[in-house]
Formats: sequence, structure tokens, C-alpha cells
Amino acid sequence: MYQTTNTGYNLEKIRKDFPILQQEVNGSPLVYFDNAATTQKPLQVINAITDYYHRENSNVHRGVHRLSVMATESFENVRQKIAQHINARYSHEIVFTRGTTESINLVASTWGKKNVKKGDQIIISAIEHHSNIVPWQMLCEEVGARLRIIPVDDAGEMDLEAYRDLFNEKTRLVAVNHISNTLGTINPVKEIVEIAHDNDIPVLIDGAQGLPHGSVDVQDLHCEFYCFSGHKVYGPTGIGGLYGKEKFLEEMPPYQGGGEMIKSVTFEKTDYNDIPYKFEAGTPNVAGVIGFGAALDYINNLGLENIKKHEDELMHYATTELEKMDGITIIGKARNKASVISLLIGDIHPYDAGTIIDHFGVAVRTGNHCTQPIMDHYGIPGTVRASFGLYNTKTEIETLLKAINKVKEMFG
Amino acid sequence: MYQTTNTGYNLEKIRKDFPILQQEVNGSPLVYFDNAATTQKPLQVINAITDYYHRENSNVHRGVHRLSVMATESFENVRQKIAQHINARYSHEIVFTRGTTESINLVASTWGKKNVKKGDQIIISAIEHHSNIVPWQMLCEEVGARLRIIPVDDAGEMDLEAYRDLFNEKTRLVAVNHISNTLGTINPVKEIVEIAHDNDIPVLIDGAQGLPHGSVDVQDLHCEFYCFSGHKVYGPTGIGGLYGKEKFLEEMPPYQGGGEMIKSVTFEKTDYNDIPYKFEAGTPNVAGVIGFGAALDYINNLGLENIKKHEDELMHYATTELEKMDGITIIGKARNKASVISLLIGDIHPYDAGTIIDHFGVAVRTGNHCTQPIMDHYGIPGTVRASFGLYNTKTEIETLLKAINKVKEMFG
Amino acid sequence: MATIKEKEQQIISEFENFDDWMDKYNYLIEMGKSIPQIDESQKVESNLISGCQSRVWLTAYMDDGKLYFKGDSDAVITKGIANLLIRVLSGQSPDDIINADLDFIDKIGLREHLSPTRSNGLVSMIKQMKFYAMAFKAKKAKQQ
Amino acid sequence: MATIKEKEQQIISEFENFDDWMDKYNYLIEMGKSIPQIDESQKVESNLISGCQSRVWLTAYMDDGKLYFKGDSDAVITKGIANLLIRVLSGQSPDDIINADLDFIDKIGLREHLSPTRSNGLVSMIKQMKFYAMAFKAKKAKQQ
Ligand SMILES: Cc1ncc(COP(=O)(O)O)c(C=O)c1O
Ligand SMILES: Cc1ncc(COP(=O)(O)O)c(C=O)c1O
Repeated sequence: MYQTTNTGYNLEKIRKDFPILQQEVNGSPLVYFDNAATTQKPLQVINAITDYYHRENSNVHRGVHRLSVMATESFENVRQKIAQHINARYSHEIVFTRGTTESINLVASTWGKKNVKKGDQIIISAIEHHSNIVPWQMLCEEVGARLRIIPVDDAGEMDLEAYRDLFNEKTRLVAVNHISNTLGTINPVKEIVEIAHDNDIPVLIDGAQGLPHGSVDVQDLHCEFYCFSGHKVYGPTGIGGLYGKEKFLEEMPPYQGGGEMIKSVTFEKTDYNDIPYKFEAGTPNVAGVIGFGAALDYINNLGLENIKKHEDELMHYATTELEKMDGITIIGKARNKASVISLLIGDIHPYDAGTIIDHFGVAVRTGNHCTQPIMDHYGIPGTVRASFGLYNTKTEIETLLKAINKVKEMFG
Repeated sequence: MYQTTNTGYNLEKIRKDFPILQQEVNGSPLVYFDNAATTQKPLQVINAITDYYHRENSNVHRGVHRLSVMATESFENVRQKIAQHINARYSHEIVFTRGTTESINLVASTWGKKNVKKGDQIIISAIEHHSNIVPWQMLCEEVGARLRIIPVDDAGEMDLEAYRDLFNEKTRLVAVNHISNTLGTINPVKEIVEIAHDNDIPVLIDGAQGLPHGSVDVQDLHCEFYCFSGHKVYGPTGIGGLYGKEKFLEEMPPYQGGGEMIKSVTFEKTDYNDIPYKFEAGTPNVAGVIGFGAALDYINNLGLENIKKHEDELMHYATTELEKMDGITIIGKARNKASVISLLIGDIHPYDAGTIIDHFGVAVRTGNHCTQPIMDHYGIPGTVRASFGLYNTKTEIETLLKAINKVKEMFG
Repeated sequence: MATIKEKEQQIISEFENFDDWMDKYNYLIEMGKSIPQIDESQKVESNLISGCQSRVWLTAYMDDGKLYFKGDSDAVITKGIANLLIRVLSGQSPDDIINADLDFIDKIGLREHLSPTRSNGLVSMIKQMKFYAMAFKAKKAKQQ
Repeated sequence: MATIKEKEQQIISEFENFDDWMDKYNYLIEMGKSIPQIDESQKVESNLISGCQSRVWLTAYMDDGKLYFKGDSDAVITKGIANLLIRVLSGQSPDDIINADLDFIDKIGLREHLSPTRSNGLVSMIKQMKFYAMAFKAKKAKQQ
């Protein structure tokens, strides 16, 4: 039924795993193209959460009773699973957080406050999500440091020559995204890390869009930190993680204070726990962690390469078709791109376009996608963004094209 | 079937709402008495989460497409529901966090860093959870302030006279728990706030155990901050909240940086969003919020008074029976107590006791319950703690008593 | 001059003519395009109500006890809805504006555009209109 | 002297006699109570392995190429299991201790007590025993 050259990738069967896709919106079948914002969840993930609450819900760590032992084991197994998934050396290099945003803030407020001083500089790029801008801005403001920006060309690629020139004796950190949520650019993070390491500077990678679109190997990348969100990779909301090299995590001061992150407490003196617990104060999102583990199982079962191949196919099809249409401008044309397409329809305002497209049951995102600086760079208020996931189809793209034609007609 | 004098409280029917309670542990029916650590979830909550993922999962705020509009409405409705539940004046006085621990850390790292300076003092009590000690210790260490401790007597009650005397011109904040998770003491928070306000000092209440055990009225309490966790009140893990008086939230600097919490971003200058969004960076735990809302509906349907009456009955029954037994010491005998019983069985180590009790299918908690200072006060390494929830029964208490007898026999 | 309620009713009647959402939006687009409401020179920061999705400009003046509004937006649909709101509220007394509940938006099926989280600027625009009404009322009270 | 594997097998056989968990724990309690392993004077901070649930003390000395351990705990069950571990590892060579996988604990059904998150101190105790073995081995290598 669904066209794909990807043999062995049973799209029809896969779509059955996602109950939300069976839904109608405004009388049309839901076409969900807002995957860069958040992905839908397969039954395997939803059921893992339900099962957890039906069978082993309990507070983790330190309990002697059966439920607590079971819940703790499931919880720690997922930590190990994530470590394997991104090829971390140790599972204690994985810290659970609410998501990418919190992971970046964690590093800014612990490693950052310890290592970034007045007059220092932090390098980010012109194509970062607000979550990888504002924490560094806040840190800079607090300690009196400043941001240096890697420029991005009109295709949406970072200028690595300019990047090289940004380093000086005041540089303390490089923080860049793996894949741009707005333009889809797959950034050359390995090279970026190499250049930083040539200058003895550690690198944090915002992997919010990296984890969903291919395999990640933190040892191969050699990055010091890698941040990610469960909800962007078919897992639950409210859970994500921070990978940090052991040595870095060890040396970082603790993050939030509370239960779990301490060894002993008196009013005079508190001993902090070992990593990763030192950074996990309070009752964690146990059900979220369990669901995250199920999501990784799900994509690994499908095969990361298969998913990538499918998504690339959708992107190339959509790109080709859109380029045939009059008046469509695709924003972001990097050579190496993930399945995200940002576009403008003539000079029609994205809000107008999105409103009409929604009436065709197609969920696209409009606006600045939390990346205002790159919008300013292009001199536009925002774009219409379609981002594809593992369950999307060419037929759905045809619906989008139809909706775009209608937009042109109505506002033409 | 289940004895209760609480007419209209249909325990049999209620228990059917909790699938986990149908489970066996070690060949015996599960008796879950670890409710102060976390509560079990009714089907109504689990289903709300499932429904959310089946029907409206989407990233919230700013989306123009249908799913996003639906998810955002559901999400914001829960904010309103929580505001009503604790009688906040405005729903924008509710900030979503991961839980109590994060709520306290949020206040410490925003309000705290702005208002607490070198030489200043923060008042907490001797009977706080680590989550209401360590964040203040960390703040004190950073800025050079210090903690002053309200002493607690052997019954587990705070000494209000001593409390009054702790105030001086250096006092900046009072942070105390509503109900002790270790001893069950219901603290006179309204009086504590009054005394603080007489001294013009704001009060933060750690309501982790307050929300599950009766109605909370923040306007009546007049506290400036109230912190709580969803998972302790029959809701999901990974979600909680902070109530803050509008004026206080308005004046607080932002917390984490990222998407959602900003109005506009350039590399030179960032404008922060209005409350509560200013404090909610990144994609929130949307499913968690939805489940939290369902949990509040659930307990409100049962009736907060009914639940309290039932729990009190269990506690009095257990207390009376335990007092009849030889060699049992109940730790914490406040006049005003919630359904938490900490005890020692002779001089048997809590770990030994807990291990045996677990073999009867009874989940109790052993250890210091993240309240090490109060354990040090009593000079004990920990206790065995049974804490009752809305679904527990007298029959279950009898199983616990049987298990305790066995412990005495085995270690006697 | 028709009252707010009468004007709302007028608009509801107009919208009852539309068979489907497309006609409705075409009408809004028409309104958004055809009525230039505000001078370019007035599209300045101080008149800007920023929404995250679209931007709205609003100006107001008092004449003979009534309040008059002009508005604009960079998005056509937003502008169309803004114009409906202005049509209803412009020329009314501050008291009537303060008390208007504007539920016609709901009735003509555009409620979602007025969701506080849609951030097209319209919710803030209504707040701003009521704020102007309160401000003018207070000023008048002082003068008397 | 029996090897580690032989001693493990011995303990497994002993535990096979028990029909139910209660007998097993009674035996552990017996062992925990009857064998005072460590001098009170040695129960000092530097020998303490703190778990969150129970505390374990451990000392070690080398004699004729073999490593000997003494241990204690404030919880009886922890002490009983600690004694099983000591029985198996005490008197063995550093190399054998370093390589021991101690899966008898699993086989006699006490695995959950050795979960890293149980925090009774036993996991840290095993780590500490292996650490002693490595340290003594390194010292010996240096001396040669
Ligand atoms: C009194 C008290 N305060 C704070 C907390 C911390 O709550 P959470 O772990 O949900 O952040 C708890 C529960 O562990 C508690 O009982
Ligand atoms: C590139 C990028 N970085 C960071 C984030 C923030 O992730 P989250 O909202 O899950 O914290 C996102 C998603 O919104 C993103 O796409």
C-alpha cells in the first residue's frame, strides 16, 4: 500500500503501532509532520508505561521491598541501555534529566559556573535552538563572560574557517547542535570537536535532533557532553538525558540539592553521592525512564539505518516536489540534511499558511521554531516547517502539497 | 468485606481502581505501605496518560495545528485545576516542575540568590527532608549565609517558642515542611507563617506530604511558596509544582534558560516571558501534567475528607495494635499526625526487619527516609516506616502485625 | 450607533452564510486584505503587541466619550479577526468595552485563534483594548 | 585450603537443605550473630563502608601470600551475607580474589541483597575486598 523502496521496512505494520495516526482531524486523516517538535509514541512505549504502573511502580533506590527492587532494576537497566545506544564507556556517564533543555542548563550551572570566569568566551553557532543559547547567555551575564558566534551561510552550514578563528586564550567551551531543528542541517560535529580539542577546549553537543535521526557514538565523536530528549525519539515527555565524560562529571559540583544526590547530611556538612546520582536530586521520572527504554528498543528493532533511509526518501521526495512548485522557497539547503524542511510560500505569512494547512488535517509547525537568531539572519519572521518521522508516507506528503496549493490560491 | 466505619467510602470498589494491588509478592498479596515514598496510581490516572498519547500528544504552546491546540488546552486546564485545588488566586501562580525537590531548588536558585546575601540566615526545622535542607545548605555555602534550626521535641513537634527566638535582622526566609514524611507530624504551618509574617519574612512550605493528606488552602495559609509532587498524590512520576504568590514570582529572576521561557532572543539581549512560563524552560512533561490532573479529579471525587477519615482510622488502628505489642517503639507521637508510623522493633536493625517483612508481601520503607538529621536527633540509624494510603485496609495492617511478630521471633 | 451585542449579532449572521471553513477564511482574508487600518508610520514598537506567531499593532483615541481603535497585523487571518474585534468595539463607551465578553468569536467558530496559548497577539490585543478603555475612563474621572 | 569455587560449592550445598526462605534467613541470622568478626576497636571510620541501609566494617591483612578479611555490620542479615563472602575469599591469593565472580550469591537466592542500589554496603564491601587484593598485589610486585 505505501510506496517505499526500502524493502524490509513495513510501513503499514509500523503505522499500526501508532494509535494516534488512526485519528481524523477536521474530517481528514491526521498527517503529523511536526516530528521535530515532538514525536508520536508507539503502543510499545505506551504499554511499557502502563505495565510499569500496573506492576512495579515504586520509588527507586534504597528500598528493601520487592517493588522497589524491581523498579530500581528496570530503571537502571534503561540507563545501561542508553549508554549502549550512544556507545558511552560507562552507564554512570548517563544522567537523567527532564530533557535537552535541562541537560544544557545542568552543564551551564555546574561545569559552567566552576570553569567560566569574567572575560571568558563560549562559542556557539548562529543556528542554535534557544535552549542552547539562553543558558549560556544567562551564565555569561552572571559571571561576565561573552558569547562568540560561529557564522552560518545561506545554505544553513556553519563556516568552519570562521569557527577556527574564534578560538583564543579566553575560550572555555564550544556548544553546538548536532542537527538543526529549523533547517535540518547535519552539522560536522566530529570535525567541530576535533578543532576544539586541538585548542584543548571541551565540547557540548545539543543532540535533541541528533538522537532521532541516525546512530550516535559519543566515543567516536569524542565530545565531552551530549544532551538529548526522550520525547523527540518516540519516548515519553518529561525525560531526557545528559551524557558526560566520567572525568568531567566527577569534577563537576552538584546540581540540585535533595534526596538521592547525597551520601550523608548533617546541618553542618553534607557529603554528595557518586555520579550519576550526584546530579539526580529528588524522585526521578521513573515511568518516563521506562518508556524511554522501550522507545530505544522500538527504533533499534526497526533498525536505525532503515529509519534513516526511509526519512531521507521522504525528504528527497518532498524537496523535489516542492521545488517544482512556483513561489516556494526552501530555507536551509545544507548538503548534509536530516528530514526537516523549512519553507516559505510566496510572501504569505507562516501563521496564515499553517492555519489553512491545519484544515487539511496536516500538522506543520509555523513560527521561529525557538531559533530566532537564524530567522533574523534570513530576515524572515518564521517559516512553515514540515519534519518527517519514521511513520510518515509519501501519500501524506501529497496531502501537504495539496494544502500548500490551496494556501497559494487563497492568499494569492 | 473491608471493615470501615466510613460509610460511603467503598473500599472494595476503590481497590479495584488500582491494578497493582491485585498483585502477589513472594506468594502473598501485595500490601503496599510505602505511600509516603510514592503512591500507586488508579486506572483513571493511567488511562488519562494512555488517552493523551492515543489522541492528542503534541508539543504545547505556540502550535497552530489541532493537536497542539488540544494538548495545550488540556495542559493549561490542569494548571487551573491545581490552582483551584490549593485555592491559589491565579493559575499563573502555579509553575510546573519535576516535583517538590525541583520546586524548592527553583526558589533557592532564583529568589534565594537574589535575596540571600553574606551573613544572612535561613530558618528550617530539625525535621526536614533532605530536599528541604540541601538546597538551602548549597545556597548558604555559595553566598555565605547560614541555617538556623527550629528544634523538635521527642514527640516530633517543633518548638514554636524557640522558633520565635530565631528571628533577627538577618533572617531572610523560613522553609518548613507541612507534614513530616518520617514521623507524620502535621506541623502548625499557619501559625508558623503568622510568626514569620510578624517579622516580615516570607515562608516556603514543603508540601510533598501535605497535598496527599487533606485539603490545602494557600490563601488561608498565606505562605509565599508551596511545593508539591504529583507522584505522592496518586499521580504520575516526573511532575510536580510550585505555588508562588504572584508578586514573588514576578520579581524572581528566571530559572533555567531555553524554549518557552523567553519572549524574544537575540545574541545581544533576551526578553523573558511572563509568569509562569518564565520558569518553564524546555518541553514540559505534558503527559505527566495530564495524569496529575486526573489524580486530583480522582481524590476530589472520593472526597478529601473521606480519604483523611479513612487514613486516620487506619493509623489509629495500627497505633493501638502496635502499642499492645512488646518491644515496639513508635518514633514520633505528635498530637496532630498524618497516616505515617515510624517504629523500631526492639533493637532489631531496620534493614533486617524490612527484609523479613518484605517476605510477607508487605512493602514498608526502612532507613533514614532522607531525614538523617532527625534520625541523629533520636540517635538511631533509621526506622521501619509504614505509611497508609487511601486504598489500604485493616486486614493489611494485620498482615503487617503478623510479619512484625515473625521478625521478633527470628531476631529475638 | 449599534451596541456591542447588536454588532456581534450582525457578524454572527454574516458568518451563518458560510457553508464551510474555506468560505469563512476567504471572507476573513478579504477583510484582512481590503481594510488598511493603520498608518505605516504608526507601526512602531510602542504600538506593537508581539505574539510569537504573528504581530499586531493597535492604536486608540477618544472622541466625544467614545473610544476608537485602529489595528493591523503582519498575518492576514490575524488582521481579519482583529478587524472583527475593532468593528465591534470601536465607537463604544469605555464602560461597554470593559464589560464586553466578545463571545461572538466563539459562535463564529474562531475560538481557537483567541486561545491564550496561540500567541498570534489577539488575546493581548483584547487586553490592550480593555486597558485603553480603563485608562481613558480613569482620565475622564480625574478631569471631572 | 579449598579454592574459591570449592567453597562456593560448599555453601550452595548447605543452602540446598533449606525448604523455605525462613530457614535460609534463620541460618543467615545464626551466622550473623554467632561469629563476631571484628574488634570493637577496629570499628572506626577508616574501616567503614557506608551503605544507606546498613553499615559494614572491613579489615584485611596479608599472610604468606594470602589475603585474610574480617568484617562486621550493624544489620544481622548483612553481617550473615558478609560472613559468607569472607568465608569464600579469606585465605585466598590476591589474583584469585580479583578474578572471583561470586555467583554463588545468585545461586543461593540472595542476589537482591547484592544489588548496587540496595545500599546495604555489600556491593561496596566486595569492591573493597578486590581493591585490597589489587593493592597487596601491587605492593608485592614492587617489593620484588
Ligand atoms: C517531606 C518531603 N519533602 C520532599 C520530598 C521530595 O519529593 P520528590 O522526591 O517528589 O521531589 C519528599 C518525598 O520524598 C518528602 O516526603
Ligand atoms: C535542536 C534542539 N535543541 C534543544 C531542544 C529542546 O529540547 P527539549 O524541549 O526537549 O528540552 C530542541 C527541541 O525543542 C531542539 O530541537
